[in-house]
Amino acid sequence: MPFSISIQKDDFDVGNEYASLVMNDTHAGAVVFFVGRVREMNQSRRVSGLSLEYYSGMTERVLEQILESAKQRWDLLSVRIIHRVGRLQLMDQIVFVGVTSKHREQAFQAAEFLMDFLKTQAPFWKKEITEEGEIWVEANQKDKVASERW
Amino acid sequence: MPFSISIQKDDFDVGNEYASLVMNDTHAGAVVFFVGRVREMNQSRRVSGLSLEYYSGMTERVLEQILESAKQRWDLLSVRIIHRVGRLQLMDQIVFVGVTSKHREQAFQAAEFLMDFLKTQAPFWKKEITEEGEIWVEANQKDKVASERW
Amino acid sequence: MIRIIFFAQLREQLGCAGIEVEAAEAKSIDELKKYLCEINPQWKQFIESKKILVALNHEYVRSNLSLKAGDEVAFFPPVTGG
Amino acid sequence: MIRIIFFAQLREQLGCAGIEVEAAEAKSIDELKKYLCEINPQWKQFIESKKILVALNHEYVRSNLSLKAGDEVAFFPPVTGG
Repeated sequence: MPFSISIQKDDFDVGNEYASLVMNDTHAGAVVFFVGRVREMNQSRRVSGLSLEYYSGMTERVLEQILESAKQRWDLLSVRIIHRVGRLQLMDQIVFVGVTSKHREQAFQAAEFLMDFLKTQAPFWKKEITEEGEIWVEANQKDKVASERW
Repeated sequence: MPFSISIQKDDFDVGNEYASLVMNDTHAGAVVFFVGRVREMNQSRRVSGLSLEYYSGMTERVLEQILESAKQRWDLLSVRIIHRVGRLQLMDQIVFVGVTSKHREQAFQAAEFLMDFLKTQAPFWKKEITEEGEIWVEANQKDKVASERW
Repeated sequence: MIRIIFFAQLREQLGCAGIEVEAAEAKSIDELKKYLCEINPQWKQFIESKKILVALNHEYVRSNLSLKAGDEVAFFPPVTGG
Repeated sequence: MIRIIFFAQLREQLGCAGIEVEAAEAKSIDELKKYLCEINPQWKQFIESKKILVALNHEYVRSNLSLKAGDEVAFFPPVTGG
């Protein structure tokens, strides 16, 4: 599966995902990937976990559209996008974006592009579990700006 | 070892390197890494392998200087740089650069910066094993331009 | 019928995950919003917030598209995945 | 003595991986280059190529630094790692 998207409750294994992306590919000179994890402090709140919600049907569709745009802009050999949903704990993996290309600048740009649009377009919503209770995360202006540069 | 550099003949395991980079780190919200591999076609030559030479003593020092610059420019939690030397085969892994940070834009930028300077500053030389014989790789103008944007 | 769904904090603010509306009651997105606010006046401040995004049949909509029976319309706050 | 080393295609072109030079023979990088080309005239086209990089004691040098006994000077082509 050179291009694939998963939305899943289960964790993923970065080593396995990497191995699948490059397996038997003699042209993939460059592999870039990004992993997003649940971190302890967000906007000065202490986070112990997250609850992640999505819009089944639309989220997959938006991710496919973002992937399609990336394939049109860059010469990509394989792309893997995984986004977890449901309840996550501190340090859990949230998202994986892996890209292979012949050349590193294409792989880097495509991975950043995919993350920027995933963040601003794909219907996922995070609720943080904090000491002060459960708090819906507010959309980040910085992410919006990042997605507008493409 | 939050910041480390290796020059080695042996292969590396991407899953293990990733695990070491994030282990017990509750702040590492973003992990970006790059893997460079021996690919089949380079400038229309069919490559079956590479021979990689370096300048023991200087290469380590240059990589440390590049790493130090990256740490000064971005808020990085850990960095791992591995570069292989000696004889490599098609599809073998050549280089690994892994970066963790709180935020993805910092991790992406630092990883690209490290690769751009590794390519243009670190004393490594590649000789391609091709059908037409062994050919020293010529330095790439594109890499030079990429390193000049920082 | 048109299927209406709400996500994340909007769902919690409205106290409602989704409802069905007769296609005759809402021939467009704007009419649908108006209708929802009429039947639940306390929804008005949330539904009419400039931040709220709207999707019709899994596609973002930014204009007043017309609706028909069988459509699915979703209202949700800015997205925060990744 | 000053230790001189050559890498990659330059080493192959010169047919030499490294030599030692009396410190008295080369008080600077420029003097060293001149000396090397005098003792091996066939090296001149390679050593004096604008592309060739020079390092003194593991640091790139772009000017005519002075040399002393115990120094290590390396000449090599543009790097191609990564």
